[in-house]
Amino acid sequence: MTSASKNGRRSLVAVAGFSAAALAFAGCSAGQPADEASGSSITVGTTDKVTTLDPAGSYDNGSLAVQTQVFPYLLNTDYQSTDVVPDLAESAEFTSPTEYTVTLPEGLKWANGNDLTADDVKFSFDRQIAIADPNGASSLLYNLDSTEVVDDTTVVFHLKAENDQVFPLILTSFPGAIVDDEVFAADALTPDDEIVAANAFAGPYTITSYDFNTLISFKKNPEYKGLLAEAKTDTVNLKYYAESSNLKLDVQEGGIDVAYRSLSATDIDDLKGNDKVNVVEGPGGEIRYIVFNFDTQPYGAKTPEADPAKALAVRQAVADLIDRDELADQVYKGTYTPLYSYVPAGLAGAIEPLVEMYGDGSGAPDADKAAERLTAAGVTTPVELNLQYSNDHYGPSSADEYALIKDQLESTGLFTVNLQTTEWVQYSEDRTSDVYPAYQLGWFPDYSDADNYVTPFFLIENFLSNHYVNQEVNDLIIEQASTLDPAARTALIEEIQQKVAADLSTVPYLQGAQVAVTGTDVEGADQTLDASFKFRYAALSKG
Amino acid sequence: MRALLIIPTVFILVTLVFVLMRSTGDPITAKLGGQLPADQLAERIHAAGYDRPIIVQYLEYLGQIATGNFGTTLTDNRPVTEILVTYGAATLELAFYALIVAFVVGIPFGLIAAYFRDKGQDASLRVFAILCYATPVFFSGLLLKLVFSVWLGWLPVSGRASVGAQLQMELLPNKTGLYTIDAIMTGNPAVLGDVLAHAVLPAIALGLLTAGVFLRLVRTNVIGTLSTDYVDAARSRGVSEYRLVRKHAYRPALIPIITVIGLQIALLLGGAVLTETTFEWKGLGFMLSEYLQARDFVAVQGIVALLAVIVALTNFIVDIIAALIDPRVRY
Amino acid sequence: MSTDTVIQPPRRRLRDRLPVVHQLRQSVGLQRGMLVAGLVLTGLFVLVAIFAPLIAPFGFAQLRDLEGPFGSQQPPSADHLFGTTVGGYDVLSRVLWGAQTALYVIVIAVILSLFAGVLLGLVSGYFGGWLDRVLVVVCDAIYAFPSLLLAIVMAIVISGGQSNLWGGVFAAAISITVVFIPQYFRVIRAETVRIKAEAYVESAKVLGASNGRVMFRHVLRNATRTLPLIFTLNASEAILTLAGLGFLGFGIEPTAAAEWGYDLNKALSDVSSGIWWTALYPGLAIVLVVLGITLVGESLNDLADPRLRGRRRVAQASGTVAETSVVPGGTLTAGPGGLGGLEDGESFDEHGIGVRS
Amino acid sequence: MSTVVNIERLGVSFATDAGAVKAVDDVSLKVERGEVLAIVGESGSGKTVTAKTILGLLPETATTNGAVILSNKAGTSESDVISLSKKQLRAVRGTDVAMVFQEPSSALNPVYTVGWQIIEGLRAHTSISTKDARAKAIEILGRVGIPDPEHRVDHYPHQFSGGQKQRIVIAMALVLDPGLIVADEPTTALDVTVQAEILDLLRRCRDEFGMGIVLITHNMGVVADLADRVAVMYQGKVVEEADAKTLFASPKADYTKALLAAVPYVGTGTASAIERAAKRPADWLEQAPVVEASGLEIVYPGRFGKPGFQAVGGVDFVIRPGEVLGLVGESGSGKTTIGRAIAGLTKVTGGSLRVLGHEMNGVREREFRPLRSRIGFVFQDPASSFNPLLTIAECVAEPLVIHGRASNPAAARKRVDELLEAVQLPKAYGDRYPHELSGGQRQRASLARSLALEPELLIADEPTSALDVSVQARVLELFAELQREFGFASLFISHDLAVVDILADRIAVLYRGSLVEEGTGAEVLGAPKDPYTQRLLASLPVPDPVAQAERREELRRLREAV
Repeated sequence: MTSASKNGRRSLVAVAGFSAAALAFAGCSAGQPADEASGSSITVGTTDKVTTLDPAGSYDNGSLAVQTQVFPYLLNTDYQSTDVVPDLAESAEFTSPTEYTVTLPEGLKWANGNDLTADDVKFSFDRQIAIADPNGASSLLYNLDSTEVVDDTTVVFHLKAENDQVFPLILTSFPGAIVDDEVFAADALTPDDEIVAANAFAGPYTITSYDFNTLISFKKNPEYKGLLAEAKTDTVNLKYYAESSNLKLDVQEGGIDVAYRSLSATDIDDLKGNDKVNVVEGPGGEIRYIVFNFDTQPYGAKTPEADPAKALAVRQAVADLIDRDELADQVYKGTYTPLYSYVPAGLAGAIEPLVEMYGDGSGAPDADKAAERLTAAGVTTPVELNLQYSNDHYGPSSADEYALIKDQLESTGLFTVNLQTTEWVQYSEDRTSDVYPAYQLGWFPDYSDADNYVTPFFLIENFLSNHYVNQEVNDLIIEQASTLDPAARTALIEEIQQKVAADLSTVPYLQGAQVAVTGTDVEGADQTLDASFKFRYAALSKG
Repeated sequence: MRALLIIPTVFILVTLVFVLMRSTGDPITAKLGGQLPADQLAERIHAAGYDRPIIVQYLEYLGQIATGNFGTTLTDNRPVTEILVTYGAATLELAFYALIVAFVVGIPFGLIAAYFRDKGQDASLRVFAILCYATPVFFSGLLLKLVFSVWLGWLPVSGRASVGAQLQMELLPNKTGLYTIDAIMTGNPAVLGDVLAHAVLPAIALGLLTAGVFLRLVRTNVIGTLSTDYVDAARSRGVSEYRLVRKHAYRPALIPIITVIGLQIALLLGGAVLTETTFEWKGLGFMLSEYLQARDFVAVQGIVALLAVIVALTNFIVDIIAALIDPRVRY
Repeated sequence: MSTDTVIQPPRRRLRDRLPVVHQLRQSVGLQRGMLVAGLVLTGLFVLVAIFAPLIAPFGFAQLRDLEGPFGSQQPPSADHLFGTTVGGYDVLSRVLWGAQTALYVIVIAVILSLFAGVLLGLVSGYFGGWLDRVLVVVCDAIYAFPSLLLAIVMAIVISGGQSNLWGGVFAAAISITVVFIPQYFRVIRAETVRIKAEAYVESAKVLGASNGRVMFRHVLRNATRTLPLIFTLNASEAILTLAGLGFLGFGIEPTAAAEWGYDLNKALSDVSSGIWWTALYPGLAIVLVVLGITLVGESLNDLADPRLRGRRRVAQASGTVAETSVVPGGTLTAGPGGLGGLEDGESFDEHGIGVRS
Repeated sequence: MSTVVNIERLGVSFATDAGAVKAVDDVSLKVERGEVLAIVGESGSGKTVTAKTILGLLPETATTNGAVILSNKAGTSESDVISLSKKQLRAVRGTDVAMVFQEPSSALNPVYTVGWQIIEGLRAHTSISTKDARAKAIEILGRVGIPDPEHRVDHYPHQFSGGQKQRIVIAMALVLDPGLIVADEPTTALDVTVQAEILDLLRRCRDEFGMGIVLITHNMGVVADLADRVAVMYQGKVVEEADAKTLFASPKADYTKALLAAVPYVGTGTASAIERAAKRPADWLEQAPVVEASGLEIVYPGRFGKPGFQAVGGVDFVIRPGEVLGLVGESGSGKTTIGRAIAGLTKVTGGSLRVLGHEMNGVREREFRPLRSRIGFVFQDPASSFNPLLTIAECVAEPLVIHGRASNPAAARKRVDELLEAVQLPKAYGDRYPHELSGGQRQRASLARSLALEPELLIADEPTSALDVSVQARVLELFAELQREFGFASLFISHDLAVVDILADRIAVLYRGSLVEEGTGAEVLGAPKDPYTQRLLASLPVPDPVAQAERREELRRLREAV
């Protein structure tokens, strides 16, 4: 019999042996797995994903985060500032209502030694329009007619509409990246590996090793002559994560130096209490709001009991009842802050009309006021409201967020909310075909300016397609886009916000804060967390 | 011959997946649904041709496959063959380590359970097997991470290698994507140690799940063959009980066991989406769930076709091994 | 001359004929222990599922009560025995209501796959020929099919925008069903092929019975003797797949129904911040229920198979002598319920499904 | 001669689902060295349990008392098997006592070579080098008569015939040349011709190697052929023990007398066949035959290109109304295939087969169905010929319901009761389940079912071969009575000439798919012309040691002649 247990023991020994060997290796590896590259090195972790390096083929933040570090932009905003100033360019201004002239300094070089001239600029914009990739951002160049090269260092952009104040901002964002015409293809997307191999970079950093959506290694670019100060760290490694809890554990255990973008509220709340890491916050560009479909919402235009006044009263009652503080604290634990206007705090022209107009006047909910409004308009309560949200596109906490909103509306007895959710792709198709009377939506800015928070939403033909028609607001928006004088433009933007707040096409309620978690020995994160919403590695330093 | 079934199996699967994918939206809406107004979205969808009737798109896709062009993925613009190789390598490595654990734990303990039938050891091993099988892998993975990396700090939390190790492996000209082999090629033992350390927890989590299945399988089948006449005959000739289990009952019991083990291997090679997500092990399983959500038709079809080939090939190999074990099939 | 004395066998009491009770009295020693443990756990699960509305202190989507909101991630306390989740729900209520959802999914998934799988297996096994080969190829193909894709498709097609309880339950159930049908198909087909060669089926054919009559009156009832075992194994896989779908974000929407996999997914980030109770209890619930059901399934499998069944060691040379041995065919082989069992039937093999690993 | 094994007051009982059952009660037996003790009895008599106790091979659920004193090979020491520890028991098995099993095909491990399995026995007891072990294996294979042992030692079990497999099982028992061999129904699974060879081999073991043999069997012919002394067991007790000759000549216990009377003695049946022939009406020969086969061929299709297997190659025979044709042949002779072809269960591929005036070659089920009510079929295995989930009444009522003679089983119950009475089964059995009946009772019910529609033709495929001798005798009597009463024509298929002789008017002998001999019982058994028939007849053992000894000589002469 003993031989039987011997066999049993032999297999137990085998299992123990396997794990012991692994542990032994782990022991010696937990130290320095590899000799450190010369000079300082920082590792950043994120859960974003890159679509492609080629600026003509991407329109998402994951790709922009990498492109900002390695490609030159004609114009840019400095740390902690919102005004657009030349970056690669020497000067840039309207030389005529429809001509925007940009001059480049002499002798600019790509990291691979090729000359960086006006030809590169024209090439970059022409290919954006020529390729018009389904995932690309070519639609932002709606106002660009043609690009003309005057000489090696001067480029003139011929625009369709006059005095377009938005165009300079677009040059700082997605389609504004300048690429090397000797490496990139003119009429097709260039694969990432070719770009890295050709070292076609001219930003603060270049890419030395590229493992798609797993690990990217950046090296300081000595040729960089842009707006930002010289990069403080030689090597920056960017590590990609699938699960936010793994990102949190790595930054907490010191496996990585910086964690930026999409840690869950619980993670951040826990890390705030942990003295091994610093939690750094900055103004966020992301906003969350509820959209009302004017046709199908309660008392909507296309419903049997259509009545604009009652419909407005319903929207106003909802605006009265939403408790933004409770949402921000209980669900998002401070990673989102209450938002009382259409333009997020931190941008020029942002005011807070909803504070005085709805709720108790100081931002808190007011059940009685809502009840008054509804009875005044003759609305029988409780109002039946179908509210739709997406459970996967806007992060994991949407479900808890909307369960709380449903609770807030229903606890006053004024509403019975029928909460629904659908998988994202179907959600996007249904919302534009009038399936949902009221639904959740979010917004990531294309460029950090108030225009990007009104133009897409409140023109007659708009992104929401929720049948909100206000000619006056429509004209104001078009006017502000071409108003040269900043003060006059700001006044226009404030007026637009007042008017839409009265109509309540959407009810904004949360603004996302930018959060970065860094080791205690890392500085510069607070400097780059600004209204530009670009996390620039050049500002980071360690030790 | 089951080998010939590879073609119809793959064909059925790809068609099924093709129709289902096309009927649930398109990649453009998935990526830019929250950014572009409806008309621009419709314009781009029309330009990309996703609004054409499914039959037309299907015939076009078959044309591409026929010419060996598996196409490039729609959401990250990479050739399908490349993603199959890079993520397939990760899944292969995870499956390899998991199978080591599964074989080392599953088979011997199955034999012991069969030997000590209906005694204490048998009952405890059977409950252990059911627990391995019953615990969701992301739950057990989580507990393993908490105990071994967060509290004890012996092992890394997740991922396939630490940043430093990965960088060294990136420099290799002939990088295979199998980190263990790459680590050996770098010649730096610390890198190999790092890669192995990263593999321990996922291997145990996934390995135990499969070990639970192997253990119950071996136990039932060996007990089955233990009560056959030829084992009784051997017993009547004085062969020891232990040798009866290990030799006389084990080999004939292997025939039914091999077929199920083959299937388990195929499923492991198909990628374990839950384990891969829990441990940051970007393999076929994880990427399939990502591409599915992004409605990347081309990528999903490529992965499913590969899965089908893997399952069919494994069945084929299992037939050969069964023939090796069972002389009746061979002659 | 050993004449055939007329012996009146005891009419089998009804109590004996109930499937599980009969096995329970038959089992012995450790197998009885496992069967009892399994039955206790499964019984508990079913009871909790049925009486969830009464037992659970709060509704599954209740965020506040008279004294105000529960607050998120509160540790276990007097009024919240299992604490509260990140969304502010009461964990204990979610676990109890979750049992109800799990039971719905099991019942629907198994019923949908049971009929289709058994019928296909019966017809394919009985008639054989090209129909049989085609169905076998399709079944093998299904193994490689990502049931995750089906979960997404079903989540959209069925709920069609609504995410109520039934939409979610059916979506999960159907995506599990597709993988279960081949399992039922394979086992019933093997049983049909085996039974088709039995003498009583051939005698029915000789008598001129129609194919339909032979299939349903003779073959089907005998082929479905192994179903309780498959039913239990599929029930446990249904729960594990539901948890898998929940983990990947395709579970049922929290305000529509409580679902363990979904809660577990939400609780992952909690655990790494030291909040253990939100993950521990749903996880434990899944493990205990699957353990219970599988124990019952495994014990049923052992008891149905005489080779695996242990018997009470008889007291020293006791027992009535010759009376029963007159029945030729000997005392060793016969026993109530006939020889039956799985001796030669295909031993039920295990296949994991994609979403479970 | 010293005693090899001495069983004193042995008692064995088992735990079954229906409580404790005593299989062996107070049995005492002795076997001398070089002597064959046959233990004979019907199933359930406890003979196999007694044998297994000698090797301690009883399952855990068994408890034993009394003593089994086994002396070792050299006769130097003795040990009581029952009280041995597992380790000591192992040492005894193979060296002092070895066992030969009934089913040769399942007693050999399919996945190991025969050589390896023999060496296993050696390695379990002696530390012998593989080279010597292999040589010993080859030598022992040669001794048991396996041709070309050097190569065959590396072959696998499925590459041997039934007879050869049994020789290998015996070789495995002999390899350590034990003092005692326990042979449990060694020849039951074999064909008659092969059985004779195996009995010769066992005789050599006794004579050349001086071993004691305990022979377990229910076949009195085998006992007469090989046994020195006989012990008859019934319901767990030894009712009589005596040397072979006196037991057969003058049995004392009633049970033994009844057993010997029930054993069919080949040749005794021809008288009744002649008397039946006499009563035939004059124009009987001209009546249209019920079944007429001319050049009948049946080929089973091979799979994926493997050639088909020809089961029946060109057979001609005729069955006239009311006549019983006995179809005799060994396994693989095609007899069952012909039976199934007549019943429409197997496709006819060549020649012609007319059943009740209907051509079966290219038959379509729809046309043939109405004819089915005029054909009855009785299957071989009583255990599986009834649907376990239906009661006997429902099964017997099946033909009546199918052919519309009754709307449902309940309506047919009156007719069913009559049928049960006809086959001497009490009406009350109708409410029982098949597993609650004995083998014999089930076979009677099967007869009742086949006669429900008063068929003109009844096909019986080895109806009694799975039954005990005494039960078989009564079922055959019943069959004859029913045949006289209903007057159906019948094809009686069997491998046992003695059984066929009792019932058949004419006998047809099949060998590998072709008809080698046909004629009345007297012609075929009295003066067989074909050599195969002669060998078949000669190798069939008769329950009379004296007569059996002469027949053995005659068989040896035949073997030299061929």
